Formats: sequence, C-alpha cells, structure tokens
Amino acid sequence: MDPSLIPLAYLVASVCFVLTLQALSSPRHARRGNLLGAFGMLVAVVGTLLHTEIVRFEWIVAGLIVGSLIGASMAIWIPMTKMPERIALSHSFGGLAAALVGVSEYVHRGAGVDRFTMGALSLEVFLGFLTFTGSLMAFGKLQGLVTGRPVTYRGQNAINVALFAGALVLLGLVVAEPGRSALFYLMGALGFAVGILAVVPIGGADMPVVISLLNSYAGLAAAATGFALGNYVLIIAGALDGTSGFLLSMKMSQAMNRSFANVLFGAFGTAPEEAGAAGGGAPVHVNLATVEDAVGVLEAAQSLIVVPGYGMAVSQAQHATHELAQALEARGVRVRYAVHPVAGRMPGHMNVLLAEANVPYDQIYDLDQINDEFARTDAVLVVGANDVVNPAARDNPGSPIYGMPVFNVDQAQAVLVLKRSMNPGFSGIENELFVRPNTLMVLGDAKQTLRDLAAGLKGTRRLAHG
Amino acid sequence: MDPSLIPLAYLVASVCFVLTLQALSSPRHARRGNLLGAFGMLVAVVGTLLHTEIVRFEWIVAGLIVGSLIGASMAIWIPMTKMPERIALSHSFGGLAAALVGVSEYVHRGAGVDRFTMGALSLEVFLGFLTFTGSLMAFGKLQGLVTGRPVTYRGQNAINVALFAGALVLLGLVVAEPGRSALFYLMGALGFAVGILAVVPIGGADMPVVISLLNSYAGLAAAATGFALGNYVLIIAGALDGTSGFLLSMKMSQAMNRSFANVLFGAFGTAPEEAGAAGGGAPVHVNLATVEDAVGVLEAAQSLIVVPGYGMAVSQAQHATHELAQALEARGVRVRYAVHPVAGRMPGHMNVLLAEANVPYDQIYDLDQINDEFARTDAVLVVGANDVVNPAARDNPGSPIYGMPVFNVDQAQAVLVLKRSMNPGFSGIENELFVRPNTLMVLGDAKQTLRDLAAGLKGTRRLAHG
Amino acid sequence: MSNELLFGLYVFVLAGFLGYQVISKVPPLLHTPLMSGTNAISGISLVGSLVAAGADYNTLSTVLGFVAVTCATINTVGGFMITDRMLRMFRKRRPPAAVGPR
Amino acid sequence: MSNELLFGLYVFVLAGFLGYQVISKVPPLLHTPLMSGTNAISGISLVGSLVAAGADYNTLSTVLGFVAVTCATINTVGGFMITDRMLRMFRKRRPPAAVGPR
Ligand SMILES: NC(=O)c1ccc[n+]([C@@H]2O[C@H](COP(=O)([O-])OP(=O)(O)OC[C@H]3O[C@@H](n4cnc5c(N)ncnc54)[C@H](OP(=O)(O)O)[C@@H]3O)[C@@H](O)[C@H]2O)c1
Ligand SMILES: NC(=O)c1ccc[n+]([C@@H]2O[C@H](COP(=O)([O-])OP(=O)(O)OC[C@H]3O[C@@H](n4cnc5c(N)ncnc54)[C@H](OP(=O)(O)O)[C@@H]3O)[C@@H](O)[C@H]2O)c1
Repeated sequence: MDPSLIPLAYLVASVCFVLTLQALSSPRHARRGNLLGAFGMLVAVVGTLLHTEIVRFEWIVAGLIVGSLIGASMAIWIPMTKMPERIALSHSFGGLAAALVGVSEYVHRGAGVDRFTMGALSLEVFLGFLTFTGSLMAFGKLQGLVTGRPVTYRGQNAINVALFAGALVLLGLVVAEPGRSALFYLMGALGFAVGILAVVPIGGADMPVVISLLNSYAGLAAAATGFALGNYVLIIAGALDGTSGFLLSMKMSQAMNRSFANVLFGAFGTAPEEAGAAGGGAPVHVNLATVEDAVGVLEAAQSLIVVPGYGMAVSQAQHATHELAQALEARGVRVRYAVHPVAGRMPGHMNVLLAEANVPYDQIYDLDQINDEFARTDAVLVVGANDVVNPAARDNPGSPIYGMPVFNVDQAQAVLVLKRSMNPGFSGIENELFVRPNTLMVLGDAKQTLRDLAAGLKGTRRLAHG
Repeated sequence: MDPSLIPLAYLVASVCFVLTLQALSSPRHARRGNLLGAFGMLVAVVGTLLHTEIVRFEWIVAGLIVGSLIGASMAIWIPMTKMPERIALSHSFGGLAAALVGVSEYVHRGAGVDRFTMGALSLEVFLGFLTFTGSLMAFGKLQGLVTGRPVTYRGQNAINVALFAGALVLLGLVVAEPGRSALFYLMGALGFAVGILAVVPIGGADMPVVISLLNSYAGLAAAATGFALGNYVLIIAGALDGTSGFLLSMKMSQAMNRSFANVLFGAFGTAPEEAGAAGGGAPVHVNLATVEDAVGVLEAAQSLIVVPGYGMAVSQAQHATHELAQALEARGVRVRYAVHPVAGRMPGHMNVLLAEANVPYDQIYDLDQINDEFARTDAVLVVGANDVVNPAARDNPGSPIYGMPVFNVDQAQAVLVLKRSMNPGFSGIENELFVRPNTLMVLGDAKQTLRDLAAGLKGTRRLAHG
Repeated sequence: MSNELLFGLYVFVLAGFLGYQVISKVPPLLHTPLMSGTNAISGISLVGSLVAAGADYNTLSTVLGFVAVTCATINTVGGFMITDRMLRMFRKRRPPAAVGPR
Repeated sequence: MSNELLFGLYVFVLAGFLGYQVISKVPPLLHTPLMSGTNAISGISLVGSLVAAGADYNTLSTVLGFVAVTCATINTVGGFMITDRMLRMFRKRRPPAAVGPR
C-alpha cells in the first residue's frame, strides 16, 4: 500500500483519541469512546507498518504478542483496589518505551542528526528515564516494597536541583555537538537517577500527585519523540496526556489545599511523630462501641450518608458496604454516598470501587453537593476514611492539613467510624472526630464489621417491622 | 526583520483568538479576552507586513485607514437594538474580502496554480460571494429594505439546488484544468446568485439562523484561503468561526424545535394568513386593560417576572423596563427577568439590551432555570414578547410552533402583556395567551406604556407605604 | 499527498474540535458578544488581503486587494470595538451562584 | 526556523488547548478511568517503537526497539482493556438530574 497514507492514518488516530477523552465527560458514552480509542490505536499501528523502513517483522510480532499477553493478563486479573499501583507501573513502561526509542534512534542516526532533532531526542530520553524510575519508585511506595514514609537527608533538595541542572547543561552540550554520545548517555543516566531521588522524599499518600505529574512528563516525552520523528500523532497524544496529568495533579493539590511545591519538596508525612506528641498520644474519652450499639444507631436512623476512604480499599469492603446500604434501604432508610476528591489513593478511587460493588453513580455526591446535608442527617457511616473527615482541617489553624476542604460529618446526629485502630491516617495527625461525643468508634477490619452490622440488622428486622 | 518570524506571529495570533473565545465562558474576563484578541490581530498584521512580496504600502495604508474609520464609527454610533443588522452587514464584508482575495490570487497566479490550491481558491471565491450576497439579503430583510415575508415561487428549491449543483460541477472542471478562467468567474457569479436566491424564501425572523450559518460559511471561506495560501492562522480562525456559527444556528433551531431543513427551505412565516383564519381572525373576549388596571395589578404583586421580547427592541424600551423594575423593587417586590433563547432577533439579543439598561446579569434567568417559577409568581410583565410566551407551542399540536419550548407565563396569577396591537408576532400565528382570563392586554408602544406605569406607581406610592 | 495540505488538515481538524469545545461553553448570556467577537476574528482574512494589496502583481490584484483590506479592516476594528462596548455593559449584583446551575 | 518544528509547534499548541478543554470537563467520578485511559493512549509511543524494531539498522536498535514495542503494547492493550472493565461497572439508577449541579 501507499506509505503516504501513514499521516492520514495518524490523523484518524488522533481524532479517535480526542473523542475518547470527550466521551469521558459522562459515564453514558465513556465506554464507547474507549473502544473508539482502541480502534484509533489499531489504525495508527497498521498505518505505521506501511512504513518503508520496516523490513523485518519477527521482532515486532514478538513484542506485540508478549506485550499483549502481559497487558491483557494484568488488565483481567488485577483487583480494582490495586489500580493506583497498576497505573504507576504502566507509566514506568511508557517512560521506558519512549527512552529506548530515543536511544535506538540516536544509535541509528549517530552524529548525523541536526540540532533540533537532537534536542528533541535528548528531552525524550531524559524525561523517559526519569518517568521510568520515578514511576517505579511510586509503585514501590504504594506496594510497600519501599517505605511509604518520606526519606529525607540534609541538602536533599539541593542535590536534586543540582542533578537536574546538570542534566540541562549536558542537554545543551549534546545539542551543540550531537556527536558527543558519552554525554548523551550520561544525561540519560542522570534522568534515571533524578527519577529515583526526586520521588524518595515524597510521602506514600502523595504518590497519586506524583503519578499524575509523571503522567504529564511521559506525555511530554511522547511529544518530544513526535518532534524528533516528525510524527504528529505522537505530538497530539503527548500533548493530551501532558495536560491531563498536569490538570489532575493540580486538582489533587488544590483538594488538599497544598501547593505543588509543598507536595513535591515538602516531604509531607514526616510530621506524624511531633503531631502525635502534640495530640498527646492516643486521645482520651473515646466512645468505643460494640456492633450492637452501632446496629442500634442504624435502626434509629431515617437518613444515612456513607463516607468511604482509603480503608475501604485496604479491606476491599466495597461490596460489604453496598450490602449494608441495601439492607438499610430495604428498611426505608435514605442512603447516600459522599466521596471526597482525594479519598483513597488516586482521583476517583472510591468511585471505581463503589461502581464495582454496583452502587449507582447517581447515589454518589461530590464535596460541594453534599457537605450541607450532613447537618440534616441522622447518621454517618465512615468506612475507613480519616483525613477527609478530620474537623481539624476546618477548625484548627495549627493542623498540617488546615484549610483542606473536608466533610462536615461531625455535624450529623451520630457518626459511626469503622477502622482497625486509633492510628492516624496518611497525614499522620490525630483526628478530633474520633473523640467527639456523637462519634462511635467500631474498631476492626471494615469488611468484617460491615458484615456483622448487616447480620445484626437482619436479626432485628422483625422488631423493626412489627 | 526576518520573514521567517511570520509563522510565529501567526501562532501567537491564533493563541490569542482561542483565549478570546475561552474568556467568553463568563462575563467576568470576557472583556480582557476581547482585548487580547485585538492584540493578536495586531500581531498578525504586523507579522504579515514582513512578507517579502509586499513592496508598496500606499494601498495598504489607505485601506487600513478607510476601513478603521468606517468600522470605528459603526461601532461607536450603532444602537444596540441594531446589532443583528450590524452583524449581518459585516458578515457580507467578510465574505466579500475573502472572495476578492481569492480572485486577486487567481488573477496573479493565473493557470500556474496546482490542483489543490485551485480547489481551495474556488471554494474560497464561491463561499465568499455566497456569504456576501446572502448576508446583504439578510441585512435587507432585517432592515425592512426587502420584505421580511418569505418570497416563494414554484420549483424554487429545485432551482436553488440546481444552481448549487452547477457551481459544484464548475468547481470540478476548474480544478481539473485551472486555466479555464471563464468557468472560474462563472462559478463566482453562481455563488453571488445562490446567496440571494437561497435567502429570499426565508422569513425575516429566521434571519438569525441564516446569519449564523453564513458566519460559518465565512469561516470555511477563510479556512479555504488559509489552505490556498498555506497560512495557518487563517485556517485556525476559519475553523473557530465555522464551528461557532454552526453551533449557534443549531442551538437556535433546537430552541425553536425546528430542523435546519425547515428553517432553510421551510419558508416559515408564510403561514400567517391560514393560521389567522384558523384562529378566526382577531380573537374575542380580550381583557383590554387601562394603565390604571395594570398599576393595580403591579401594586398587589409581591413577585414579578419580566419577559422581554423583540418588541422591547423595536420600541427601545429596555431602559424604561429597568426603571419600572427598580420602582417596584423599591416597594419590596422581588423582580426577575426571564430571557428565552430565541427572544428577539438574535441569540442573546435581550441580554445585551438589558445589560445596556444596567440590569445585573445575575437577575436574568434562562428558560430551564425559571420556567417552574411562573406558577409561584404573582405577576408577569410581558414586554413585546409574543411567540416565546405562546401556550399553543405547549398545548396545541396543530400549531406551527408546537413543541418549541416556551415560558409558562399563563400559569402566573396575573399576566400583563404590553404590545401595540392584537397582531401576531414573527411566526404569524394567534396567541391564546392574550385571551386568557388572567391576562391583561395593555396596548400601545411598550416604552410609553412602561413610563405611564411607572408614573402611575409613583402616584400611589404614599398609599402603598401608608 | 502534499505536506501543505496534510498539515493544513491537522490544523483544521484540531482547531475545529477546539472551537466546538470552547464555543459550547459560552452561556446564552454572551451569545451576541460571541457573534460579534467571531465576526471580528474573521477579519483575519486581512492578512490575505494585505499581500494582495501590497504585492505589485498587477493593477487589478492591487485594487481588489485594496477593497479587501478595507472590508476586512471594517470587520476587525468594528468587531472588536463593538464587542468591547457590549461587554463593558455586563454588570452583576449578587454572587455568581445566584445565576443558577451552570 | 524549520517547517518541521513549526508545524509541530502549531499541532502541539492546539492539542494542548484541546486537551485542557476536554479534560477539564471530565467529572471526578471518572478520574480513574481518565488516568488509565490516557495511560492507554500514551502507548502510542508504540508507533515509534515499531520502526525501531522493524527497521534493520543494527542489532542494538532492534533489541531496544523490541523491548520498547513490548512495553508500549503492555500499556495500550492493558490500558484500554482495564479502562473498559472499569467503565462497564458504572451504572445509574435515577435520571442524571439527580446527580446534582454540573
Ligand atoms: N485520593 C487521592 O488522589 C490522594 C492524593 C494525594 C493524597 N491523598 C491523601 O490520602 C488521604 C486519603 O484520605 P482517606 O481519609 O481516604 O484515607 P486516610 O486518611 O489515609 O485514612 C485511611 C484510614 O483507613 C483505615 N484503615 C486502613 N485499613 C483498614 C481496614 N482494613 N479496615 C478499616 N479501616 C482501615 C486506617 O485506620 P486504621 O489503620 O486504624 O485501620 C486509616 O485511618 C488524604 O490524606 C489525602 O490527602 C489522596
Ligand atoms: N432570537 C433569535 O435568535 C431568533 C432566531 C430565529 C427566530 N426567532 C424568532 O423570533 C421570535 C422572537 O419571539 P419574540 O416573542 O421575542 O418576538 P415576536 O414573537 O416576534 O413578537 C414581538 C412582539 O412585539 C410586539 N411589538 C413590536 N413592536 C412593539 C412596540 N414598539 N411596542 C410594543 N410591542 C411591540 C409585536 O406586537 P405588535 O405588533 O402588536 O406591537 C410582536 O407581537 C420567535 O418566533 C423566534 O422563533 C428568534
């Protein structure tokens, strides 16, 4: 076929990708949009194979098969609760791919490349490796392979900045004289190092911000590849990814009322010790409640708001949550879900889990939609959420999370909190909510507790109806 | 300076234009956005002057001066109520400019142009002339220079289609052999003719749809110019205009619950005679009210909704409307404005007039925002609106405007209608609202009537407060 | 197929999508300023006209160019000025929330 | 400045704006599918990898290309499949109006 069709195939692909993202503006057509995106990718790949320089296909086929097998099996068997880890991991693949393409391009063209192409290649390789190692670190922290606590040492930021600056200098030198392959590879190595060192000092629960940011770097790397190869679908897709990642990380930082700088260099999450001390260790006068007490509260309630948090993901309690909610709805209780923008460990984390448990999405409300409702609600069920329901963020200017918008659960008649212990959440600070008079703490794994509550309700069903 | 800077200047201009449109998403920054757009235009012009082919400036300067003087004086002295006419007129200028550039390009390059460029040029010239004459016709109809009534004759649509097809054939021939200048000019002439003949059969009040549509044609013409000259700012600006015009005309058609085809070929507005007959001529039992009666209603009201229509524009009654509203607010009445998407003669027509009269825009509500409020409102003041408050659109499947979303003013306690006569509105059909028992018709020029009402209220102020 | 055309297509398609996204966010309140604003922007055909009027091809081209420059200038200058005049008039009283769901 | 770079710039800028517009319309409800979706799209670096793996430049290039193809494929195939799996799960009960102001 005619290779001059390639750019048209790429145009089609680009349009498909745009439509994919457009479709995500509502759950109704989102799925069709996703399929369209996959189709676009197919078109792009087939188009590429028309490329005259492609002469041998065995490696291509091999790569496609291996990749498809790995990708598909990951997609099929990975639990929804592991989504953040999965995304971090695949960002690292993406970064690696971009970097390797850059290197192979350089190896092939050698010193012959012009300045402009060289600049693009260098950016591609640097950002690619940076994304690769950075995402791997993020993955490790989320998985617990690496400590989630920020690892800090004196002059850390200085060192990172120095490394980064060094890389830029090298970039300049390589562009000035593309022949200097040693410098080129050294720059790649620096990207490799920066990726690790820049992520190490960031707390585990800030990883979502890091991941999104790396997502946008990956996008820029792809765009750079596009500039180097004069390939426009790469530039377009790269630009789309870049903005997406950037916007998401912005939104998250805002939802936590923290600046980018604070997230990236603030080593947030080291605070706990002092904060804990300030809080005077484990708080006093906690209403430790039995399942029976909790059941009593639920029976009395006419309206209930469920506030899920990271804990629901940890104990995979989404199904148990929905079952309890349905049992209550069967008793005529009005049940709504309140999902905080940064509940869990990635944007929309809770929404996906609840969707998995068949909770209809129009029963789920955003912060601004529902925050005034708590005062008018009989009972709130906090399932493994902590920071996002910490009144200190609202009332206590001294608190590290002061100013972060939180749910006003403490304004409800009664609050049931399901968690395993009195330990703090990600931010590592004590939560006044747990010592409020209208709060009942039901300690234990969320899933188990929810099952017990449901059972307890059944037991009393006859009473309730009789 | 370096001509290779031109494309960069164009990129800057393009970005400015995009930001201009983005800023229009809220009144807050809209104005700054507009200034940015003007700046972008300046950059583009200055950049163009670097063009090496530009050797003599006297004609350029002359054109710029003359154009600026005309444009500025129009902008300064034209009354807001004449906005539709003004926009129609300037679309025709735009079309003409595009067409002439195309012709001069052809005259200059002669038969030498390649196929692709030739196609772009032809499209540019055809669409340009079509927009030119079409917009002039629209202007004439709005101004009353040409009858606003649809002019129809047998086989009209057939003829228009034939002309259009002919133009396409010519385009094909010219592209096949760019040398055929006669055919080229003939095609331009056809565009000229189609513009006139296609608009003639369309009713005066459908002109807004036509204008927006011509706007999108003008955009396409500009884009074609861009393709012909390999000029990307033209392509981008053209695409933006094209989509804008298209979206607006879509929204209007939807708001009238009519298909594009119906608007363009339906000769809407010929209906009146029959419709009038069906309605049995002037309706009976009309509550013709004096100013005193109306004042009585206004005094009794705690809440009032003002529904402005085209008549407010005709009688320039926007200031009088606001004065009356303020007088009522001074008496503690809650006043809101309800603006229908197709009230007046262009999208947002009423909003601009009310803004001119200093009505704060957050006191103005859309159809979906306020339509349920009428039932809970004491009094409605209809200022020169007719079709947009015609209950037939809701209740009478036989009506030509059946299905067009309208305000449920008839559900209010009392309705005051200000118009000059019992004549129908644009659609030419009778309005049941005027014969409802809870409707008071106050005939006369809207502005005068409003003044009288305000005076009447003043007279009774003491009573009201005592 | 020629690069010119190809790049043009990319730019046209992207700008079209962008236009759709941006325009559909403009509230009815500002539809008239939108019309006169796009009208002003469409005056960009000025850049085409300038070359026609300034390049010394032949008298006809020059004259046509002159007329085109005039028309396009009327659009841009007039368009931006009148849009500004309109937008200056939009004032608000209560917090935007009062404007209702957006 | 080279055309290549220039056109690239136009495309990049336009796509950037478009991305901003489109992404900012995605509700929090779908932020996770958005992340995995863009992740799948970023697998487009596949097209670069294919050339590297298929063009018979030299062994190193080929091997690097092979690894790149594998990684990129993992992203695309995995990304689109898992996004689909997620989106399949989103169901609704009451009319969208109930979802509240958008
Ligand atoms: N979502 C995002 O995109 C994002 C991005 C950046 C940062 N963050 C941060 O992540 C945090 C999210 O807040 P969050 O309230 O959702 O979570 P959280 O504050 O991290 O608290 C989670 C709570 O769940 C409990 N938990 C853990 N495993 C459990 C189990 N098996 N059963 C029951 N409870 C369990 C833990 O208490 P026990 O240990 O006592 O059980 C913990 O207090 C916020 O600080 C936010 O700033 C989120
Ligand atoms: N806005 C758009 O974009 C657009 C687009 C396409 C079509 N349209 C059509 O235009 C119409 C707009 O509806 P509308 O209700 O706003 O206007 P309308 O239906 O055209 O009625 C205007 C009324 O104002 C009255 N009027 C005229 N001059 C007056 C004066 N000096 N003082 C008092 N009253 C005066 C007329 O009655 P008298 O003659 O008895 O005074 C007439 O009944 C709709 O049919 C719509 O479909 C609008």
